[in-house]
Amino acid sequence: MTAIAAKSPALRKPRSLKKPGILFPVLIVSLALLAVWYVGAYFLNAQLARDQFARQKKEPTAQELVAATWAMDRPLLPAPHQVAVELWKTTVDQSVTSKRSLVYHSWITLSSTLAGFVSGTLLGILLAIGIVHVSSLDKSLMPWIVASQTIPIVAIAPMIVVVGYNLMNGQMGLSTDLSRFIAKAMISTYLSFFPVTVGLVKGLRSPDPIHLDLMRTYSASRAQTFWKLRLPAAMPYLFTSMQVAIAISLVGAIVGELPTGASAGIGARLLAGSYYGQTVQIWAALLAASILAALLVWMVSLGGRAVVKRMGMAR
Amino acid sequence: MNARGLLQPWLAFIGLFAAVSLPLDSLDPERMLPREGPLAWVVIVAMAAALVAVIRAERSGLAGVLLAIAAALGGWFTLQLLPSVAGHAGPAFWALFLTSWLLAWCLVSVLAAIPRQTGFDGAFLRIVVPLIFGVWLLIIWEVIVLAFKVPFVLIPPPSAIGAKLITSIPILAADFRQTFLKAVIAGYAIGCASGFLVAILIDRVPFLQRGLLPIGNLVSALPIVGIAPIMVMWFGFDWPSKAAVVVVSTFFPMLVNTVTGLAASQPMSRDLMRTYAANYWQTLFKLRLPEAMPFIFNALKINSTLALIAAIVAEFFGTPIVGMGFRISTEVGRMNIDMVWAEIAVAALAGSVFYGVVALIERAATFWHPSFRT
Amino acid sequence: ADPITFQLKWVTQAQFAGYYVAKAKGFYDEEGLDVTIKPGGPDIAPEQVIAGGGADVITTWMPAALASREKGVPLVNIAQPFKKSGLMLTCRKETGISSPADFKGKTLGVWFYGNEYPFLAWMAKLGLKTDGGPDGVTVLKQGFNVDPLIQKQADCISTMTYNEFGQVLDAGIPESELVVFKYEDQGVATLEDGLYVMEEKLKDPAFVEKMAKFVKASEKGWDYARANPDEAAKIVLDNDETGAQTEAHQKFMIGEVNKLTEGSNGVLDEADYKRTVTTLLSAGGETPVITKEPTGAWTHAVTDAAGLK
Amino acid sequence: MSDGEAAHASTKEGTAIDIRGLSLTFETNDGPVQALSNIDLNVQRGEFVSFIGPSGCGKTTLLRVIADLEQPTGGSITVNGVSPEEARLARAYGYVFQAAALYPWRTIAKNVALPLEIMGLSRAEREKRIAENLALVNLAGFEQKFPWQLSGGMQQRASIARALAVEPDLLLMDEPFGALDEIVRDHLNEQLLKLWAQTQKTVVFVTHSIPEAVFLSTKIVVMSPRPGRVTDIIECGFPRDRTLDIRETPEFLEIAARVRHGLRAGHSYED
Amino acid sequence: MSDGEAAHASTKEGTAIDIRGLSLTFETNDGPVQALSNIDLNVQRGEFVSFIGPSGCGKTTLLRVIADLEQPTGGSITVNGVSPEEARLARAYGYVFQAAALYPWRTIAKNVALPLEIMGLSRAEREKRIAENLALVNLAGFEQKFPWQLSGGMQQRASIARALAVEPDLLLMDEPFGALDEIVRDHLNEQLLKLWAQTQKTVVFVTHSIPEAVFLSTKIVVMSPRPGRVTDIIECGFPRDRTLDIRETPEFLEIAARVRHGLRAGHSYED
Ligand SMILES: Nc1ncnc2c1ncn2[C@@H]1O[C@H](COP(=O)(O)OP(=O)(O)OP(=O)(O)O)[C@@H](O)[C@H]1O
Ligand SMILES: Nc1ncnc2c1ncn2[C@@H]1O[C@H](COP(=O)(O)OP(=O)(O)OP(=O)(O)O)[C@@H](O)[C@H]1O
Ligand SMILES: Cc1ncc(C[n+]2csc(CCO)c2C)c(N)n1
Ligand SMILES: [Mg+2]
Ligand SMILES: [Mg+2]
Repeated sequence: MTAIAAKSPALRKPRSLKKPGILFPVLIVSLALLAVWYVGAYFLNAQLARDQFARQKKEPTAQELVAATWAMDRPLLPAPHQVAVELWKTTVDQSVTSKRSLVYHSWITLSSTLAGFVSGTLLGILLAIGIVHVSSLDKSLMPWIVASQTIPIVAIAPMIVVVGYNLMNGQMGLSTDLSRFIAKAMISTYLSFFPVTVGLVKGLRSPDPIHLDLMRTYSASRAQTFWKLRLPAAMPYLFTSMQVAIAISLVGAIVGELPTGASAGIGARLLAGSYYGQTVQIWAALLAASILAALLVWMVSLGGRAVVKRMGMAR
Repeated sequence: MNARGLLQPWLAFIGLFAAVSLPLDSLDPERMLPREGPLAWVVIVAMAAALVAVIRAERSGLAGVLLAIAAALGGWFTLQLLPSVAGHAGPAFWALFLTSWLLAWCLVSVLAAIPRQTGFDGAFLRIVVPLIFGVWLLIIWEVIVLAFKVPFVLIPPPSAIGAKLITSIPILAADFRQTFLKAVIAGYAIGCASGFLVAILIDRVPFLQRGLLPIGNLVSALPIVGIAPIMVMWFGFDWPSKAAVVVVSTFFPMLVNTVTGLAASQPMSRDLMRTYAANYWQTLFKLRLPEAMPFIFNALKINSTLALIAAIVAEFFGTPIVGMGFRISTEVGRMNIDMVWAEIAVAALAGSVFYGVVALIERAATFWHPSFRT
Repeated sequence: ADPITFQLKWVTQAQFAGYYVAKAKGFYDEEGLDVTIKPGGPDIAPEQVIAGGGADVITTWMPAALASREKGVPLVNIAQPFKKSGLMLTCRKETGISSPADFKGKTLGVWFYGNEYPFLAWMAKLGLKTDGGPDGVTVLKQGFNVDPLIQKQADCISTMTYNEFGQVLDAGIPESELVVFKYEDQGVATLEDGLYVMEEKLKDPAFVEKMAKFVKASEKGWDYARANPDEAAKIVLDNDETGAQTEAHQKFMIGEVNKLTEGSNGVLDEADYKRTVTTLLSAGGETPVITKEPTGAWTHAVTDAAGLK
Repeated sequence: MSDGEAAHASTKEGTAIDIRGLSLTFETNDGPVQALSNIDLNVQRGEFVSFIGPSGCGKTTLLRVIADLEQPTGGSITVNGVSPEEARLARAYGYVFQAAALYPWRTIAKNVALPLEIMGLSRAEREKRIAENLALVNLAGFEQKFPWQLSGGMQQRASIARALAVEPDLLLMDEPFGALDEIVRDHLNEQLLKLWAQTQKTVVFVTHSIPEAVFLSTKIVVMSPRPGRVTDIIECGFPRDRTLDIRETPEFLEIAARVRHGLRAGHSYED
Repeated sequence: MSDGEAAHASTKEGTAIDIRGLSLTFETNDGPVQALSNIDLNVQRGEFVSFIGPSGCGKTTLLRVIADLEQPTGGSITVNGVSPEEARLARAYGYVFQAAALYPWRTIAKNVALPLEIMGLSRAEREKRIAENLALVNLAGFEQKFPWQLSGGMQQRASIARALAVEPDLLLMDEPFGALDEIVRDHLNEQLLKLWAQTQKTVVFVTHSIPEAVFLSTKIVVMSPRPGRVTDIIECGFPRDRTLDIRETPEFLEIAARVRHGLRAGHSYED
């Protein structure tokens, strides 16, 4: 979708200039962000650092103060290199199966994210199909789907845990890890189906009236109209919604790690980090989550672009 | 109506028969519906009449009215019986319950089949159908919780929640003000606006598009759990830190949708703008933004519920002692689950109204879109 | 082996060392038990878990257990490995607080989620309102950590002797800059970290028998933890699935926890129970923790069967 | 098709379309628009009927009513003896829209295949019909192109091929040749006539070209706007196997003059 | 307008469009399509040039190249003495697309207002031009309707009104009258001629109607497809203030015959 946006009329460039690499801009923007980050770290941490110097009855030079703000144990905002070091320690320095490895925890979260995303997308698609095709569902179900989304998961998560997790783990005899995985995936599903439903309902209703009329003249069945017209026309909506959905799935999986015993996964890392006040560790986990999310979103958008291209609609 | 529409009344007939002929109470085989007094007979007759009417004249107004009466009576009578059979409900009780529900379902199908109308009738229908659905959702909940004696601390029955809701209005109002009116509204506005503006920025400056979009994606899934404590560190305990969490949560859906929406305009429409030598902003405002509106409204709708969730979750991580999230987490710990659900009911109501308002604005702003023309 | 599911109140840490030690050292196995320890977290109410059938036995604080009992979850204390309370309020000296009399108008961080009862009882005893008015104190729902104190967002925060207090010190604030109020010293201590089961189940002698074995093995674990604090910390660390705990902190924690379990062989001291109930009843207010003297909220049947005296 | 055939058989040699006192009013933001008012029309099976009239007089609307794409607000209409809805469900007709209405995500061949897929034809049959009809409209060689890679006229021809591929007994065509040059138009006119003569189709045809209407039709319906109504119905008695030469005959010119007169009457300005 | 005027002044009485050896190849999924091949064409200021040719011969593409909507892959082209891009940025022309391309969220009046808003005209001036041009195309009374509430021909007329409202010196029109009936078409032909004669516009016009081309043009460019090329350029010497009557004159018929001959040559089938 970015490629299309680039062709905005007022700034269409000669062909030769069209495909500069992505690396250079990302690098520049990242450097700019890093600079902002360092400056931010200085200002946010300055007061704490001054307190520390005061405690040691020492008047710091400007240089000492800057150095101190970038090397605090419990900073308000850790400096980028502190986070980088932590990331290095918890990824490269650990075997990937170690409980101290962020890769291990990312994988735990990723697996329930993907499960939740897949089932959430499927559920979202099913609901959207129902809503678009069955008028009684549109009128009666949609308001309640909306209402369901306003129920804070954290509030019902204990129920999911007690009813779902314990049921699976206890009564149904599933293993702890599996039940935990399923409970988290359920929370992911719950959060991620909604964007898909909203987006796809709009998408399925977006074909031109004349294209729908054409189907009517063929007395096409609903299924035929769906497969041959509504779904292709909804593709841009579907993939945009799926980008949102996968991001929300990840949030759901992380949030779901709290009431399921916060034992492993990025969410558990975040929680433990904040519980023990290890700011750097929180930021490392946050960064890991962000990178994971960006990768997932990017993959979905690639998929979307590939589909649009195959449909011959990428001009 | 098709075969499925006809199936329901027949199933209901079987249900009615079962309700009349089987015991109501699994501990007391003598207890039967026909022996429950004249009121029970009124219910039975109303149901039978409605069923006959539906099967004979599927969509007539009379059938609708009879269905409404029978379903209401059946539901009401089920609830009347409930306390006396809690924990040991017999087959006739369940039959009565399911039959009433089937009748209500028939009613919804009949109402939903009425072609879209304008004016008062249309508005009435648009409200009544989800209302029937919702009321039945509550009845089902009440019946299941009470009949199976589900522990109160897991899920309280709606009646208890309603009672709590009414007696706790001042607290609920204060929480609503703190969380919704302050944190959600502010965060939603800032989050949607910044997602939108960054999307425009990315669109305007191709360099940023390649550099900033991948980095913008990094914000896509900043977990609430992670940022909420940090926001409390940065912005304090009160609502601004919650608003900040809402900003982060609503930013990405808006970014992605706006970016896609801006690419959605037809090539010929864009060519038209080129022939006018329209500058970037003119093309943006007169063509690409209108064309992007359906996408932007999708984001606004998704964000309307997301914002509320985010604000409530954020309140789990440090707040003053007011707010919907604070109340929920505290009262769970105190085993006041009815209060928790009262708060959830407020959240659901607020979120639905919020969503509904956005949807209404969408209808007014994108009336031209095919989705509103067919 | 006989399966038992045991729900903790909080995440895996040395606060629960006895149980992890008992499991690791095979004390449960010796009794023929197969114990599954479920870590808790900020979003898990053990009372709710056990009510929903998700656990056979839980560990929680007595105020929360008694409150649940009034709400229709008939929890019964079967053992009390923690003799003393570790809860305290930690304040910065520079705020001018030196005694409870100075609290008026100050901002205090409190843990909620069922952990606020002792605090409410104390404030009631002091006659301070908690609604933020000028005659009372302003209460903040404190998050997971001690940041509010370090960043001066609160004048005092809740800490546990064995955990958060250590973090405050770690953060570079010396004890000399702090004032602490232990609930134990203020006469408002309530019992923490007891073992609770559902009343109904105790009617089954086999269940009592099973719990007796559990309590006995657990006490053995606590004894071992007191004797070998370093090893206990290691065991806890091994059981931490997040991989986020540090050895230093867990060693500090086990040291402090041992001070609290010292003096209990698992048997609930009736006097301690009485004191807890009195404290809670005196709390009063609009939302009292408990409204009447509970009955049947504890039993010695299990500890008796375990042969603990 | 087979359904259409069945519906057909029962009324063979009878009335294809019967319209009585039909009217249709659109509700719009600034008041109602009466698009059709009191239309009476009878089309026999096998006829070739043209609608001609000023822009906006309701030709498209009338065609859409016949196709059950628009609901009349008054009067009655039957198609093949049944309601338009039943006729549509029986796949009794093929429709060529005024705009090409090709699906942008389908190639030209796939666009022509669309109705055939929906009717459940076998792949071999589909391919045969696609090749045949694309050749008929001179689009052989463009099978794999997407619609937006075609010129306007080519798109229109693709949409004609799509409708013809259905091989319906009743063809409803809304200005199918509007974007085509004279030569292609003449060619397609002849092809259409040939098809019509061979297969005994009924054709209802909207056009703006008077010669085209006169050349093709057995009956010309002249319409007039505001409100849309029928002002004249002209029978043309040319033989079924007419050729382009007849356009020079006096009868032809006479009918054309009458149509032109009727058309002019529907316009407000004189020239 | 004012920008256009400036660009104009410098080349007054000179060449409006100069095309030399122009060619354009589209890359498509199944190989390149040569849409234009070695086109040479010179259009003088004040001329009325028609492009005529079989469907798909590249008329639209050529018009789009002139309008800087398509980049040629070979040859050179100037518009008003500058590159097409500069001419476009100077708002030197108005363009009527083959399809109406109205924005569905704008009423008809607002659609016509669109270019005027972009040019920054005052509200009064806008309203004047909207009323004038909608009246010209006989759409007075439809100002408040939305595009989808209009018939095909009405939409096309709205898009003509939109282009005329710009009052450009150079008008590029791609089959503007394709969906209109003979009467409206004759009317608009006359209006267009009047406008052209009065305002000394240069008009480049794509049409499929030979009489229309002959009637309107000072120069007719006959094109042929595969690859798109110019096969004939015919000058017509009718006076600027010609009327519809000239269509009966022998000169007219002669030119028409020549055009038809050229057109036929571009088609593969003989009839
Ligand atoms: N959906 C609609 N809503 C409101 N008015 C409509 C709608 N469709 C058509 N109309 C109006 O109905 C009248 C007839 O339109 P119709 O499309 O039938 O004309 P037509 O004869 O096909 O014209 P043309 O030759 O230009 O295609 C017009 O005045 C038009 O504005
Ligand atoms: N975007 C495109 N991509 C690929 N091929 C194209 C594209 N646009 C046009 N063509 C091809 O270029 C050729 C010329 O098209 P053009 O639209 O110029 O024809 P035209 O003369 O305007 O025809 P018509 O009278 O039917 O409108 C056609 O063969 C067409 O398939
Ligand atoms: C939300 C929240 N609640 C409680 C604690 C503190 N805490 C940790 S362990 C424990 C006792 C449980 O046995 C308590 C009260 C916290 N840090 N965050
Ligand atoms: Mg029409
Ligand atoms: Mg063209």
